[in-house]
Amino acid sequence: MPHAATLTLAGTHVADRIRTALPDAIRSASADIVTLEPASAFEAMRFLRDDEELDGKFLVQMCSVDMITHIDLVYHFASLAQNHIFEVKVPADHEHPEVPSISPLWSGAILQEREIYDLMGVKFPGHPELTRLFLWESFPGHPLRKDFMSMPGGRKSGLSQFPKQVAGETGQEFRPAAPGTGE
Amino acid sequence: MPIKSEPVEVNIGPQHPSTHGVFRMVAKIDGERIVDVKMIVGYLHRSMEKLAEERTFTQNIPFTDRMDYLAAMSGNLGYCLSVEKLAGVEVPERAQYLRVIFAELQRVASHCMATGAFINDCGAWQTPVMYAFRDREKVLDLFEMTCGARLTTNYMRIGGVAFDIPDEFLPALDRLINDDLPFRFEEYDQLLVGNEIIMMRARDVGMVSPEMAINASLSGPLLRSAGIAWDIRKADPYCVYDRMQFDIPVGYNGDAYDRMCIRIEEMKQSLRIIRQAVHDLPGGPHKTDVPLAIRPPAGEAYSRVESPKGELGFYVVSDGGPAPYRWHVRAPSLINLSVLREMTIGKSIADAIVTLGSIDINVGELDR
Amino acid sequence: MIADNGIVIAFYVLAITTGICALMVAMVRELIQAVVFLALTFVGIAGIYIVLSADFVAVAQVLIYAGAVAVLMTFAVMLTPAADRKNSETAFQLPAAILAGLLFAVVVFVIYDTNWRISGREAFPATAASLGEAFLKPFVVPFEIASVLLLTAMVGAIVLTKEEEDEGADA
Amino acid sequence: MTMLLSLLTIVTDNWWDIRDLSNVSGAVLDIIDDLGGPAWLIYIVSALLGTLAIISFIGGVAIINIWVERRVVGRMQSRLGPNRLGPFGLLQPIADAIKLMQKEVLQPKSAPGLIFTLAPIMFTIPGIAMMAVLPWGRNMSLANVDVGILYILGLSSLGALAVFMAGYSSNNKYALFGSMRVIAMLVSYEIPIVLSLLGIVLFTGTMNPQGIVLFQEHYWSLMILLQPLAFIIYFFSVSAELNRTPADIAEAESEIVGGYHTEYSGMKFGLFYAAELINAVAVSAIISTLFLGGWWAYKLDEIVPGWMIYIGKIYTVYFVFVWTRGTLPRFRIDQLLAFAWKWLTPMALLNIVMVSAEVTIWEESGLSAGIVLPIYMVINTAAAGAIIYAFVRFLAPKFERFPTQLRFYSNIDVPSLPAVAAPPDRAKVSV
Amino acid sequence: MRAPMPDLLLTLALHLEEVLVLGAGLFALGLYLALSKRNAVGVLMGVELMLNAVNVTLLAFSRFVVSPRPLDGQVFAVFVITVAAAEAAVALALAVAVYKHRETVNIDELDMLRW
Repeated sequence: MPHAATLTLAGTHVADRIRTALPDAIRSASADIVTLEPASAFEAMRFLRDDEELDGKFLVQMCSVDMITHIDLVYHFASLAQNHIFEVKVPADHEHPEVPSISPLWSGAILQEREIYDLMGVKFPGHPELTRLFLWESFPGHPLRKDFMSMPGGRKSGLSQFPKQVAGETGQEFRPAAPGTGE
Repeated sequence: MPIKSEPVEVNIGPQHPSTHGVFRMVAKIDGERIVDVKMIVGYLHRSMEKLAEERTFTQNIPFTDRMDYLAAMSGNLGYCLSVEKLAGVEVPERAQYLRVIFAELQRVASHCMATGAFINDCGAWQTPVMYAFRDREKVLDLFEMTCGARLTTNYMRIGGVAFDIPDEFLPALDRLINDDLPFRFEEYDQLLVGNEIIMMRARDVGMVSPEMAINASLSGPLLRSAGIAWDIRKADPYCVYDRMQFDIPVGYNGDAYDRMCIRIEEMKQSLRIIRQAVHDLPGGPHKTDVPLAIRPPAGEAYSRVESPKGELGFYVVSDGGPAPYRWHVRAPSLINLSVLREMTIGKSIADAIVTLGSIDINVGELDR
Repeated sequence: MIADNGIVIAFYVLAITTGICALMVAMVRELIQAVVFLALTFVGIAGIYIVLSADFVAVAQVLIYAGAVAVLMTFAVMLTPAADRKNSETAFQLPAAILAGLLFAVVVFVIYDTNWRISGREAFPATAASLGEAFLKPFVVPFEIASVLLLTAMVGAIVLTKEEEDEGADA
Repeated sequence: MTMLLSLLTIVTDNWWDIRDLSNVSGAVLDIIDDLGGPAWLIYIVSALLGTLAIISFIGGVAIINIWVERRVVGRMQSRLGPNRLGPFGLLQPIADAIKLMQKEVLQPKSAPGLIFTLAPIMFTIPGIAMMAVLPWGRNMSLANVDVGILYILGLSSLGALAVFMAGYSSNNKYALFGSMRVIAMLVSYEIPIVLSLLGIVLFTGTMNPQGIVLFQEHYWSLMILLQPLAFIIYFFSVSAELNRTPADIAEAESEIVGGYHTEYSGMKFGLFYAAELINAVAVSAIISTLFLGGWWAYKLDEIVPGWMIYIGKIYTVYFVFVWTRGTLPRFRIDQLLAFAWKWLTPMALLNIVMVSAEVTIWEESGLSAGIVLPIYMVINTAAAGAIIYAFVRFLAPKFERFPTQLRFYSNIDVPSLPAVAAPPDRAKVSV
Repeated sequence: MRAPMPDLLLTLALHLEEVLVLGAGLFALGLYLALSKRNAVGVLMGVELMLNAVNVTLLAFSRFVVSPRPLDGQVFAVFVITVAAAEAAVALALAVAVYKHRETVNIDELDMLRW
């Protein structure tokens, strides 16, 4: 019987439940937040999706937060059948953020991971087509990072120099690169 | 041995009569059949999530109008709820009822638009859109009466609503929900739900199975059409929805036709909610006094509302300052599109257009 | 001999247009354009039929050739997408041109050399009814055979293009 | 000078004689004859007069119908329609035409210019030429062609070729899609059109439109009453061939932008736009001639001029076209083709069998028309109803999962789904 | 009072020979197309043009030449049209069928039957 109103599962409860199957998957757990080890995050997510008690079949949302020292990926999972929701975080390195893609588990994550890749620059190994979602391929930098302003081509104070051409891997063009569309 | 043919790539959008904004679908077509669909979004990207980090919590409310400009009230409401949750603001009763009234009116307006545009995508020559606009205009008149704006309302505030309703509002609302709209919705029932051509066009088109729907994080009418009775207003009641009596219409087949019926039915349920809310509308203040530059304590909050498009969620992280440290929008328009490819491959172009229309995306919200 | 000025002028206009269109069929570089010009040629020939006071045949010509055969040909071109769509010639172009020119010369010579038995007949009155009589009385056997032929052709065309596995050909 | 004077006299003497406009033109020809004009001059003048009349009517119709269509559809869509320019917005189409003429005519660089230019012209001609064989009054027909119906059929198939030319030469994918759809439609819908008209030819024994009107006058019975099934089939097929909703797949705006005329602009587009209206009027005229009695309307044509009755009928039919356009959504192409092959063609064949049996019975029994025709009317109407009911009953699409009504839940209810619901592998999604 | 109007135009006449020359020209052109075109559809176009030329000739004879049953030429023309339509359908079906196996309809590449 589902709860009358959505129950927010305590982080410790979720962590304990995950530990029963994957003892090493939890990095830390508090009342609100469960932080997973990035290395075993994929397995842990698979577990919390298929587990009967956690039942996180519904990926409510995923997003990323730039915490300066690292980048947090925030996942909210819900069980529609039991009507509860819980939150899981996966930290990633700030310089070269890489988190295993969960799109093999939830197809709803495909677009959201592309968005995060686009705006935050987190790479998702295992994603079927990891391309930028909103911005064009040669857009310099990732806008949602706190240090976007100091990124190559990032906007400094003053508007005059925004479309500044930058050399290097970001490319020279500011034209939207349309993948796969003819001329 | 089938005739060998070479697939053709066709750009549906961004300038196309039926893409509901600057949305682009690159369809690879073999004859009339779609082999592959690639969607390209971002033409309306305004980087709101970044911009919000430089503005105070209150200054961010107008952004939520400009996201889903067809359902500005729902956006306002969802955002204010998240900040209130973060800051622990009490909202007065009257404001809660007013929020419910306006959110439901907004649902009517948005669903009118969605239904009209959907039938237009089915090929009816502008007539349904005009009919739907006619009804939507009446709702927008009420918005204008209350907050001066029709589309980008900017009505909700952290801790309540911006203005109390004017004196002439309630009689006008009463006329609308008791005289005008019920008659109109009956008309929709007769003209659309029983229409054989619409059945032929929309039945078994854009199918979603319940498993697929949950796996792809669908929400709103798309999820309900797959046979899952899930509505945030019931599951996680916000404002005073837990005091309202209403039903969740749920389809069987998960096709475009079910979604259209669900939208029409939801409009009727919205009227039901509005009637109850008007009946119970208490007096009192319409707003809690909250400092304009509110500084919620450091922390994070995720709150969600049932917008006409689906589950509209706001994830706010505060570092104790006057501006959000991070502001993320769970945009139903974007996430509902995850299944577009599965829904359209193997169907014809006409089906793809109908499918896209039945998902009811809003590019402002999709691209943010 | 037709001594009606209007009809003579009509004949020459039509003949020249038809001839130009027919030449264009041979000259244009795209196969589809050739089909379009062929359709125009058919329409022009229908006009010549009218000049020859064969109104039923003319209308049937427009209906069948311009309407059906030309459309069939566009279909054939469209159904063979990977094939070459150029209206190009084989190595036989020169011999074919010479042969056709010789044939034309011979036939023209024969035409002007023969002593035709010209009747001074007036233009036929409406021909549809008398054609119907002719089909169902003296020519009834060929007529029936023609209908069987059409049926056979239809069945044959379907069989030839039928796909082995019935996958529901899309139109 | 004398010629002009007597021409004036004739016209002024006969100004009241609007019942049959051919009297006026006949008078003009008489003058030429009196003045000793040669036969070819009379021939040319009479042809010119008739052509001028038809073309000016068509031109006027194209102008007026833009206004009619927009106003009527506007009324159906609960808005006003054009109402700014002139009284009731009557000058709007003229303003539109001026705007279109001023526009730059764009042409795709790689388009074969001749075909691209020829297509709108070729699209316009059949509609105008069709009007030539239709009778406007007892003596008013430009060309009393004996094979009129075949002529109409032949011309109507030319329009599709023009559409194909436009679509192919535009060098645009949408345009090509539109024209391919047109060809598929043409091949399918030509058959029910021909077969439904065949029933009329069988019954009246003539292919002359004037003859068919005279048949209806002689036997005092409208063809729509005698052959309702043929009328229904013809109406559906022809609205499909006209590219009007519910069958406007060739220019399906919401799917393939503009279809075959996506790349056209300026007056070339204007020609397409006008030709669509002209074709609609031409088809309305054919329907009113063949099924609704043309210029004849029981006793009414003795009081009102026949051509006025005729125009009234044309616009009645045209209104129905506009009505369907303002009301119905569009079919999908496979549904339309299936409709032609599975519904209309068998129905038309049944109709022919029925009609030929009736003709034979009528001829063999030697009964008078006064007895036979009313019986046929009743029988045919009943048979049409029965056949359509049977088709709907047995051929209407059935959906695999039937429940159409929604369920209502007052609480959330989520079925417990299988634990492993992996998303479909995107690489493996096959057609 | 009839004053005869002077005839301004020359009196033209159309003879059988001119129509026959047109027919011959179309036939020759059709022959050229049928022999020289590379695409099977082009060849078919030539054949259709030849059949049309024959029809022109038939109708010309029917119109001009002395005959007890002058309408027979038109009857023949109708039969020719019928047969041509059937032939076009079958030939195009053949082209499509060949295309399905060989992915070409160029006749100089279709040399399965070569000796």
